[in-house]
This record gives sequence, structure tokens and C-alpha cells, in this order.
Amino acid sequence: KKDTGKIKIGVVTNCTDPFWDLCEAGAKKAAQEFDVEVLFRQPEGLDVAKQMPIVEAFVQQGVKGIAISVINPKGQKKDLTRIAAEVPLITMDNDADADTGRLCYIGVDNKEAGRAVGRLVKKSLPPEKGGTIAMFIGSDVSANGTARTQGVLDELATPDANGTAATRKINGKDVPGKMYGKYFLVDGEAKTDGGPEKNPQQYPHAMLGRLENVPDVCLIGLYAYNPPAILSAVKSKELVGKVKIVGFDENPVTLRAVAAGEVEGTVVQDPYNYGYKSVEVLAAVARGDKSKMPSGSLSYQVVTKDGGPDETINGLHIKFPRAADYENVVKAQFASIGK
Amino acid sequence: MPTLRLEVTGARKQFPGVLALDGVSITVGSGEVLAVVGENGAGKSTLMKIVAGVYTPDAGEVKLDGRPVRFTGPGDAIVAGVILIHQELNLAENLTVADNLFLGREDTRGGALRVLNRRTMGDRAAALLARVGLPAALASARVENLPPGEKQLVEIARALGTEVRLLIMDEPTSSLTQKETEQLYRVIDALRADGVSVLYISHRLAEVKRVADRVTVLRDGRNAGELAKAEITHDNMVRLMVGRDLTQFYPKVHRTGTGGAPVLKLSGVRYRGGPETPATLEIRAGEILGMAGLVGAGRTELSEAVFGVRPLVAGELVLNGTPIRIASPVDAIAAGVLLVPEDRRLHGLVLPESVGFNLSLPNLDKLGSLLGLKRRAETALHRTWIDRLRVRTPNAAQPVGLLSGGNQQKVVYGKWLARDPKVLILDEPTRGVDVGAKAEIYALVDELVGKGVAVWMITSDMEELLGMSDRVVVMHEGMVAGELAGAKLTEEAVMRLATGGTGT
Amino acid sequence: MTRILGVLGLLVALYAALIESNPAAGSTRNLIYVANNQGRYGIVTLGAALVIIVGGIDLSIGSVVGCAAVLFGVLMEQGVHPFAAAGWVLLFGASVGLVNGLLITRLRLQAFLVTLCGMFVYRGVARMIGGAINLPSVTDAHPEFTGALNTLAYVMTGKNEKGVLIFPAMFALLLVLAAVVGFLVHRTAYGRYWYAIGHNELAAKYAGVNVNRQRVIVYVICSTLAALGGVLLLLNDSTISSDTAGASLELYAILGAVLGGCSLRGGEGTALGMVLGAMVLPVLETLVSFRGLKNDVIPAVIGLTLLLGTIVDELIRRRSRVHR
Amino acid sequence: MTRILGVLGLLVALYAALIESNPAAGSTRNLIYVANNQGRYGIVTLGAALVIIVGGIDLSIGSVVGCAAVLFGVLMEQGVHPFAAAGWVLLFGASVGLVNGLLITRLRLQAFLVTLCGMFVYRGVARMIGGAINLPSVTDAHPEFTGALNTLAYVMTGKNEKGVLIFPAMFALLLVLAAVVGFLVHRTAYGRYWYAIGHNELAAKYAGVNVNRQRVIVYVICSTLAALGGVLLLLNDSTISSDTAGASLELYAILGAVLGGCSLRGGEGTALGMVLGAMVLPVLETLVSFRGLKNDVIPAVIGLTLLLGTIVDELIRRRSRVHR
Ligand SMILES: Nc1ncnc2c1ncn2[C@@H]1O[C@H](COP(=O)(O)OP(=O)(O)OP(=O)(O)O)[C@@H](O)[C@H]1O
Ligand SMILES: Nc1ncnc2c1ncn2[C@@H]1O[C@H](COP(=O)(O)OP(=O)(O)OP(=O)(O)O)[C@@H](O)[C@H]1O
Ligand SMILES: [Mg+2]
Ligand SMILES: [Mg+2]
Repeated sequence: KKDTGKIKIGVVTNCTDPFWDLCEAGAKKAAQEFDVEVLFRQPEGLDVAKQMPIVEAFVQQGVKGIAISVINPKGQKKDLTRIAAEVPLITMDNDADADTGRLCYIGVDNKEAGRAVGRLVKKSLPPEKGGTIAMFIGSDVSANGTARTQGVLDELATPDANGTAATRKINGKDVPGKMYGKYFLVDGEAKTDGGPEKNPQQYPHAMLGRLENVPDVCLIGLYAYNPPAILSAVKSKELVGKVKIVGFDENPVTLRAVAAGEVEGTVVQDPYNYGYKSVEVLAAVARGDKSKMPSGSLSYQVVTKDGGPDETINGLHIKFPRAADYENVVKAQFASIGK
Repeated sequence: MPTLRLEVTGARKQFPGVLALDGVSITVGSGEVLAVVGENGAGKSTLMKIVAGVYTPDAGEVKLDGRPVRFTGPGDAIVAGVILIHQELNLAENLTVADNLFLGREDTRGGALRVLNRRTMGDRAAALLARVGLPAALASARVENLPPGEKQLVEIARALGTEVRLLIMDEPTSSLTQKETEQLYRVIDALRADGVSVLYISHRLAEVKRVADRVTVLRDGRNAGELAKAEITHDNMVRLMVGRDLTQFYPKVHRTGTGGAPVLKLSGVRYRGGPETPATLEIRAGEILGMAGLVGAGRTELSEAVFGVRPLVAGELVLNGTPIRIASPVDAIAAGVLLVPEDRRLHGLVLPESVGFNLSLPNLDKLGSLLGLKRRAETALHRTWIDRLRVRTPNAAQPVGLLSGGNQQKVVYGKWLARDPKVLILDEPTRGVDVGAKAEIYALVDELVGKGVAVWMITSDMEELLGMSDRVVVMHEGMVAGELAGAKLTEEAVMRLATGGTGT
Repeated sequence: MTRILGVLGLLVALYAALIESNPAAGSTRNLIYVANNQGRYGIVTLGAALVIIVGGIDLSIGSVVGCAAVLFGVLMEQGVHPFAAAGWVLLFGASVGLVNGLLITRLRLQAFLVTLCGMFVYRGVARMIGGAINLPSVTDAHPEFTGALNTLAYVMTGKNEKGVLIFPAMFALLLVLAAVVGFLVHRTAYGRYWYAIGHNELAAKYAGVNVNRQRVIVYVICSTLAALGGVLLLLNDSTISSDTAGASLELYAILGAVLGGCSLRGGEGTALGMVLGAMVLPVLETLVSFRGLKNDVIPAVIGLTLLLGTIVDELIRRRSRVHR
Repeated sequence: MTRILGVLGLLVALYAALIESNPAAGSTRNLIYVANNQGRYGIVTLGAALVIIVGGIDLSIGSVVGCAAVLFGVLMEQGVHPFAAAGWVLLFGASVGLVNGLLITRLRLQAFLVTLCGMFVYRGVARMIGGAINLPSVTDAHPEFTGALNTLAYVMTGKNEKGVLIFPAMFALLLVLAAVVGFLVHRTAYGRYWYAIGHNELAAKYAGVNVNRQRVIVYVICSTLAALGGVLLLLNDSTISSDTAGASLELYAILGAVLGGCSLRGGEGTALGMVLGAMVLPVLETLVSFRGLKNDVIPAVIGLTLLLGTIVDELIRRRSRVHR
């Protein structure tokens, strides 16, 4: 492959996922606009041991800027500090400590985004009455996962953010869990399923079995593939509408279901923008211009069936797009990289 | 009376569906060679495995030098000086000859680190190989590259490398030719002189007569009698083993023996990996072509080339006047050229599968269509060949690997006889087969020849060669060294050609 | 017979524990759901088991499932009718098997290596031809496919157009395919050849079996079943990602086969065993979910249960075998 | 000899392509980095290869690496001195191997099943004892460990206290361990036993070799090396997650062994081959990064390159083999 002589920017994600395809689309777009070459890499499965060799290769190739989705902020700190000293480094999607020397963070605050999920839950099961909730997530170890989960619970739990242990008798069985406000979280933790390849519908399916005939149930899916999996389980048991669903991220199936009123809403991060912004910032920095760096975290968006006017929440300017519209946006983004 | 080296009393061993041993007793004195003979499945190997700690008997006692022993594994027996050379080869073929000679009792230094003393082992290996008549250079060869006969000699050499007090040889000569067998006799004589006791199993009764001081006969898992040195004759042994006399051991009833039209012709055949000199020979209708040669003379390889296992690089095969192309056993079988292979465990049988499975395997095309096997036809086929060959098995569903060695060989026969061969290649056809069954097989072969089948019989058993062949081709170092027939067909002439001498 | 007693016992125990765990767990609806998952696993297990019988191994199964699912979606997006697309996907599977088989038999490469390379390659191909695939995008682009897709989904996964699970179509499909495999394996010459090859390739060769051809046939069957698994995956889940679809399925398929009595040394296994073996993991996973076990202990519980089942299985087998 | 010609050729080609791809790729710094990764792979490959030589397989390697890494971190968090913690972790590895070995030899279970169960179990144990592990948390809780940890990291991974890679310590460690393995395998009686067992267990048994004990020894070595791999993983990356640490490493380890000339049928393999085999994947991965390949094509490129290497290897081997 010929060296184009253009400025090279490296972008590395935390795992492989269609979510990151959207990010790549944004990065490619920015690469064109700002006349740089982007090396975009998705390492396998949330593994630092797979991610760091890619970063190392970026450094050695003389890239003029690196954007990284940090997997473990604390653990990776030393390496990130070392790399930031060599190459302009920004974090995206998941932040590292500011004293690593990373220039800026491009991404939403996952805890804040989690709170937005919590608000959607509250909308479907009003807090006065509460209800029974179950959460599904790919990993309860990764930083974005824990922050997101905590955000949801914080929002529901006021005032007791840690929850109180509780047991409920459901269909004749004692089910342990935790109370957050008036919400009973089954098993007291977000259920992990180990990834989209591990047949993720079976977990919500079994949960629906355990919660048979229980009123006011809301299932929450926190990784991109979770809401479609929940939806599939709910559909297969003919519980659409009876069981509430709140989602995260912009899987087209999720967006479609929001538009159809089958899912309450989904909180999206706009990964396209992550990619675009990252490349824009790094291209500018490479050319000596540091003005493009955002100061705080980006805003998430809340997609609902009918959408709504923008709001400012906790100092963030939040958009409420209509699901049908947002679906078209995502489709166009996928299409731009031929997917 | 000096204490006996070995005394087995009332040994009993029950396998699922088979009572292999039912109260067998034997004794061997020190420096004595006791031959154990009996029909296939009589329990000889089982008895030896009990003595050598491979099996534990269900009942009975084993005494070594007067003391009762109970080995929990072959390792114990080896330590006690009891060495068994199994009927089937048991070598780590991925290692060298030297490695195998010392496997399990390496000469090492460095304590628990067990660093190999290559030098000393190399020297000892050379000495051991010399004792069985193998060149010292063979020590560094990988065992898998040796012909079966040499592997057998390596097994024997290995047994000699230990502090042996009782050496058990279960058909050590089944793949050896006369020359190596003679060498083995010398080894046994030397051992005997050193006071080592030997248990010797063989179906070649002439050998038994030559080496044994005494003979014990087993029948159906029981003692059937004993013969002192003076009583050891072919007929005595046969009578005790089979329970009757055998007449017409080498029948020549159905065949004319000469003059048939050539059925298969090899002209100028060379095969990949074979010798430079091409082989030319023909096998005629109505005759048995015997093929002799020393171990490794290349007989097996030549037959495998004809059978399509080794690709031809030159020459031509002509079957009944038309040139044919045989690129694989599939082709050979389709043309009616069938091979009873030398190594039944490797090439002849699917050991874990049943007797019936193995009998059916090459005949499935004849048992209905490939997609619809006719169960009844298949059962009939099984019954026919189990009966005709008197395979000693509880039923057709018995895994063939659990049969005695000779009975396994019969199953290999059954596989092929169920088809109608045009050319039947028999490579060591009666390896491990008892005298009674041998007679039956010979009769069968004679009958086939009478029907016009051309038989090519490769054998290392001189008696069999001379008794059955109408014409003999002798191979030496991969080449056809000469042909003998009629009055010229004598043991001396065969040996002369086989060792590189001239025909006359 | 004793080969399947162990896994049968394990299954009975797991089902008993499942039904005991929660009334809803024993409901027809839940059992149908579990059966469907078993069907999905089982279909790829059949293929893996056949390959294991001939003494081979196929690590590319998971990637082929994923690649087939992606291909199925992409073809339909491109306007290929769903039935035709499914046909092409099966053909794709067959060619993958052909390539695997030829590399293994003609070039005599180790099956492990060839299929591990295949695992990388077909994952890569899946990524190259598509990213996130979903059925709604297909019907958006081609509304005329809706009917055919619904029919296909109903017949193959038992879900109606609303996504309601009506009957365990995937399990039914498994039974049909297992019957076919059982027929091939236990009643035809092919089965004999495969067992013979698995136990002793040379003896099979000397008996006139075209060993290479039979091996290739088996790899073709295996990959075709994997491709069918891919079609089912997309139909059932309606959304998949090329990065992960089918990943690790080869391990589960091999696990099912081995639990069902296949030995990786080759030459052993029964169709009934394959089905039973494949049924274990889905029940176990459902059981674990219904028990509401903590996330952290789940892998250990699954591993220990399987191990225990294996041990019991071996002990049963040993009792029935008198010696050695 | 010919067993390693192929992989040697593949390596040379890959290095040539790497150096050609970019001036920086051939820099000492980059080559050290690659060597270190090779060391890390190689150490677990040695263990996998030994198990393969005796005709077994160990699928639990990846989980044991992960579990060992987590255990190492947790022990230090609990106040166990880093050196002692590393010692305990190796002991943990040895006991895992002992359990695997005993289950396989005494209960005569299939190695594939036992170690697949182990794969679940040790992943589960890792999750149960810890989630995300970081060295900074350890030194936060126990500042007195900083010195010892830095020493350990320097000696074992070649990184100084700032995380700068000074020398390829993991590769050096691999060479030392490979020398030990090579010595065992090629110069001691144990090696003879392992090869014999792998090729023909019965022959070894009849020769009086304690087959079971030797098998257990090999599994113990394998799991101990995997545990060492876990220690290196945490020291090198400073952070790991119990979910993913070491995942799929068993496949890469087996791949390395097989590329290096081990046959899964057992009885074959050389220490030199193991090292060379393990060196392939890290160079290939680096090469792919330096070429700036599009993300989507990478798995396919890796798979095809390995396949090509395998084919060339086989052709070389075949030319040098006169017969059959
Ligand atoms: N492991 C086993 N399981 C079941 N049956 C067995 C087993 N080993 C031997 N047998 C049976 O026990 C009987 C005695 O076998 P054995 O091998 O001792 O005979 P043998 O006298 O050595 O015969 P041959 O001359 O053919 O070698 C045979 O019927 C055989 O089928
Ligand atoms: N001394 C030897 N060292 C190594 N290989 C040998 C030796 N002698 C013969 N061979 C090999 O043995 C092969 C011939 O064996 P083959 O089995 O065809 O002979 P055979 O006449 O059938 O002998 P056997 O009676 O042992 O079966 C040839 O490949 C030859 O290279
Ligand atoms: Mg015998
Ligand atoms: Mg021969």
C-alpha cells in the first residue's frame, strides 16, 4: 500500500460491534473533509491485551493523533500517560483520568446517559407506584457498563442510591433482589449474558417466565444488542405492551420498535459523531489548532416514538428525536460505508 | 527338586461372553523352554498376559521361583524379570529403534532429571541388534520405516536388553522368514544356557519341535495334555490340539497347477519409493504363485503397488489381456484384484468394530444399494463366513479386536472371500492361524484356484510355500531374483535366491 | 445403549431441576422455547458430530453460521427472494465444506489448522460483506418479501408474523435432520464407511472405501448444516451482527457431540446421542436463568454441572463394561 | 528438520513483509515489542504443545491464564507480597493441571470434555474472585508493594516503572523455558515417554511406563505455564477483566503448537518448532496493523495467510518425504 503522505490519525475502539461501524463512518467522513488518513481498528472483545498492540503499532507508524475508547481507565493509566507523552491522544466513548495527559474526551457521560434510561423507566412505570425491573447488559465489569447501570439505579433510587436488599414472593417463590425507590430490581444486579453471540434472548425469556403474571414489569437493555433480544423474548410470549422495554443505543430493530410503540424509548450516543469529532479534533491538533476540542462531555439523545423539544438536563443540552427520523439518519450513516 | 521358575495353577479368566481360561496350570523350570500350543482362541495369549501382569486372573495363582506374585501392571512384571513379547507389535513407531529398545528402562544420569546416556545406550543397542541379526546402523532408524519382520526382531532384541528370567514369546516368528528364525533359535539356545526360562507360543509346529523341551497343549481354555521332548511330533501336537488327525494338509484337489492362461501380468512395473529395477511377473489361472524373500525384500510393497496403494511410476498391469489402471484400492477391487494384507491390525481390520461390520465393509455394494442395506442378506453373509471359517466368536456383534489373533486373521479372509475375486493376493495368509484353520484355508484357496482364480501368495513360512505353491518367485532387495517350479523348487534353492545367490 | 444412558440421566436431572425451580419453567411455552434453542444447537451439532465420527474436527462452524446469516440478509437486501437466498446460502455452506474437505484430504492438511483458518476467514468474509443485518431493513427495501419471510420464519422457527412462538419448529427440524443423519449413519453404507474411516482410515482404504471422497462428503454436510444454522439464526433473531453472529458455536456443537457419546478419536457416536447431547446446554442455561443465580457463579455452575454429568456418564459406562 | 522448514519460511516471509511495510516496523523498538508478544504467546504454547505431544488437548488454558491473572491481582490487593502472590498463582496453576490430569487419567474422561468444563469453571472462578483488576489499585492499597511490583514487571515483562519497554523480557523468558522444555523432551527419559504415549499408549504401557503419571505431569506443566502466562498478562497490561482475560488463548496456543509441527494425533513436535510456531501470530498481527488494512478484512487476511503457510509447509514436507 502506498503512503499517501497525508497526516495519519489512529482510532481504536474497545471491541468489534456495529456500533463502531457507525463511528467508523463518521471518522471516514471527517477524514475526507479534513484531508487526513484514518486508521480505524476494532480489536476483539474488550481485551486490553488485544487493544494495546494496535495502539503501539499506531505510535510506531508515526500517526499524528490517536483516539481510543478506554477499556479500563485506572489500569490503562500508565500506558496511556506514556503514549500521550509521545502522540496527541484523545479518549472517546469511555474516558481516562485527565492527568494521563489526554487532550480531551469525546463521548457522553455514561452515568448521565444511564440516568436518562432511568427517566424513561420512570415514564413507563411512574415512581409513585414503582414496579419490577430487570436489567440486561453484556458485561458488568467494563467501565461504561458499570457507569450506565449505576446511572439507571441512581435515577430510580433517590434517595437511597445503593438500594436496600429485599425479597419478594413471586409465583410462590422467594426472589431476592434490591429496592431502588419503589422499584424492585430482580436479583439485585444487572444480568450479564456474555455477549451477543451467546443467544441473548434466553435471559429475558427466562426472566419473563419468572415474572409471569407480575404487573408493572419493565425490562431494560443496556448494550446495543440487548433491546432487540428483549423485544424478541417479549414478542415470543405475546407480552408486547404489557411488559415495558427501555433500551440503549441505536440498533435499527430497536429504533423500529420505538417507532412502533413496542419499546418505550432508547438513549443514543451518536457514535457517528464520536468518529467525526475525534478525527476533526485530532486533525486540527496535528495542524497546531487546539480550538476544536470540546470542553465537557457530549450530549446523549433520547429517541422516543413521537420525539419532543430539546431540554437541558444537568447542564446538558439533550435532543429528543423521533424514532422514525433517527432510523433514517442511522441508515444513511451505515450506507455511507457500504453496510 | 529345584524350584520351578514359573508355576501357574488354576488360572481362570472370564471375558464378557467368553471364558478364555478355565483352570489352566503350567510349569516351567529354569533354563527350560516350554512351548504352549493350541488352536486359535484356546487362551494362550490370555494366559501369557496373566503371567506378565497385563491381566489379573479371576482365580488361580502365579508363582515365580516358588513365591506367589501378583503383578498390578506390566511394569511390575518387568521389574521381576518377566518379559512378554506380545503377539501383536507394540512399538512406539515414531521413535527410533534405539529409543524403543530402552523404552521404560533408559540408561540415565542426573537422578530424577533422568538425562539420557545416549552413548552407552547406543553401544548397547548395537550389541542387542547384533544378537537378533540386525545391523547396528538400524539403531537410529525410525521404527515406522521398518518392515514388519524387522519390527518383530526389534521387539525380541528389546526383551533381551533386560534382566530377563522368564521370557515369553507369543508367536515371535509369524512375520519372520527362515533366516531370521534360525537366528532366533540361536538366541533361545543361548538364553537357555544362561538359565533363562522361555515360554514359546507358535502355530508353526516344526519350530516347536526344534526349540521346545516340553509342550503344553491348551484347548478351549483348559489343559489338553503335555508332551515331553521325545513325544513332540507334528501329529501328536495336532491330535491334542484339534482332537483329530488332519489329512491332506496341503490339498491339490481342485487345481491343475500348470498351464492356465495368464490372469494378471506385471510388465516392467516400478512404483513410487520402490527399487529402480522394474518387476515383471505373471499370475496364471489355476495356479498358486508363491513369493518368497527375506524380511524387507519388498514383496509386500510390490503387492501394494498392484493393489493401488503405492502409485506406479512405470510399467503396466494387464488383467486377462487388457491393460488396466489401478490408482487406488477402489480400482483394484472393482477389477477383482483383492489383497489380504500382511498387517491385519493396521490394514486388515477396524478393530473396535464388530466381526460383522468388518465382514460387510468391502461387500456393502453387494448388500442392497448404498442407501439401503439389506439386513437379511447381511446377516446371511456374516453367518456363512463365520461358520465356513469357524471364527471363534460369541456372535457377529463381538468387536473384532477382542478375538484371538488367529480368529482376527480369519475375519480378514472372510471379508474378501465373500467377493468373487479374479486375483487374490495373500500376504502372509496364515499368520497366527492354527493348524486346523490353516488346513481349512488351504482347502478354500485350492477350491478358488480350481474356479479359475489366480492366487499370488506371499509367505515367509517355508513349509507353506513349498506345500502350497505351484510356482515360486523369489525376491531379493526389491527385485525378482528368480523363479522356481517343479523339481527345482526346493528349500535350498529358495534360500539361495533369497539371499542373493543365483538360481542354479 | 450405555453410551447414551449418562447423557439421558443428565437431561432428566436437569429437566427435573428446571421444572422444580419455578412453575413457569415447566410451562408448555417455556419448554417450547427451550426446545427451539435445542433445535438450533442441535442442527449444527449433527454436522460437528459427523465430522468427529470420521476422526476430524471443524472449528469453522461458528464463523460459517455467522457468515451464512450475514449472507442471507445481504442477499435479500440486494433483492434476492428469501427462498432463493436461503438456497444460495446452503450452497455457500456446501462449498465451504467442499473447500475444507479438499484441503484436508487432497493436501492432507490437519483438520484443526484448516478449519481454524476457516474460522478466521469466514468471520472476515462476514464482516466484509455486511455489518449489522436486520430483517426490518430487508422488508423496508423489499416489502414484497414480507410474506415469504413470514412463511419462512413460521416454518423454520415456529414464530408467527408477530414474533409469537407457536411451536418448536427448530426442534422439529432437528428431529427430521437427526432422523436423516441417523438413517445415513446407522442404515446405509455411508455410515459404515464413516465409522470405519474414523476408527482406522487405512483399513477402510484397504477395504476399498474411497476415504477422501467420504471425508469430503462429511465436511460438506457439516458446513451445509452450519449454513442452515445461519439462516435460522437470522430468521429467529431478526437482527445479528457480522462480528459476533455464531461465535463459539463450534465449541458448543463439539461439546454437544461429545456429551452425546462421540469420541474425538473418531469412529463413535449415534444420532440419538447427538440430539441428546445438544439438548443439554440449553436446558442448563435456562435452569441457571430461572434459578436467578448471580452472574458471577454462572460459568462455574455450568462447567461443574457438565463435568459432573461427564463423570456420572463414565461411571455408568464403566459399570456396564466388565473389564479394563 | 523438515518439520520446521515451513514455519521458518513463513516467519521469514512475514518479517520481510513487516520490515518492508514501514521503516518503523523494522525498528528495534517495534521488534522488541513484537518479540515480547511472541514470548507471551509462546510460554502458553509450550504447555499446549506438551499436552498435544502426549495425545491430549487442553482447552482450559485461556481461562486458567485469566483466572491466574485475577488471582494474582486479588492476592496482592489482599496484602500478599507480589513475589509470594506469584508463587501462589503458580501453585494454583499446578493444581489445576493436577485436577485435569487426574480426571483424564484416573476417571478416564475425554480430555476435550474435562478441559472444556475447566474452561467454564476457571472463567467462573475468575469472575467470582474479582471483576476488573488493576495494578494501580494494588499499589494504592499497598504502596509498599510498588518496588517489588516494579522489579517483577521489569524482570518478567521488560518494562520499567514508567511502562516503557526496555528489553523483550517475555521473549527471553520464553527462550529459557523452551530450552528447559527442549531439554526435557529431547534429552531425558520423560521426553521419550511422552512421545511414546502420544503415539501408542499401549506400547508405552507394556514397556512398563507409568502412563498415567506421565500424563498428569504434562498437564501440570501445561497449567503451570498458563498460570505464569496469567502473571505476565497482569504485569504487562496492568489491567485485566475477569470476563475476557486470556479468552481464546487456548486456541492460539494450540495453533502455535500445530504450526510448529505438533500433530494433534500426538507423538510429534520439537521445542524449536513450538517457539517458531508461537512466533507467527504476533508478527502477522503486527504486520496487519502496519499495513493499515481495513478492519473488516483483517480476519480474512490472517486466516488466509495462515492457510497459505500451512499449505506451503505441507508441500515442503511432502517433497522431502520420499514415500507415500
Ligand atoms: N479383552 C478381551 N475381551 C473379550 N474376549 C477376549 C479378550 N481377549 C481375548 N478374548 C477371547 O478369549 C479367548 C482366548 O483368546 P486368546 O487371545 O488367549 O487366544 P489364543 O490362544 O492366543 O489364540 P491365537 O492363537 O489366535 O492367538 C478368545 O475367544 C478371545 O476372543
Ligand atoms: N534394513 C532396512 N532398513 C530400513 N528399511 C528397510 C530395510 N530393509 C527393508 N527395508 C524397507 O522395507 C520395505 C520392504 O518391505 P516389505 O514389507 O515390502 O518387504 P517384505 O518382503 O514383504 O518383507 P516382510 O516379510 O517383512 O513383510 C522397503 O521399503 C525397504 O526400504
Ligand atoms: Mg494369541
Ligand atoms: Mg511383507
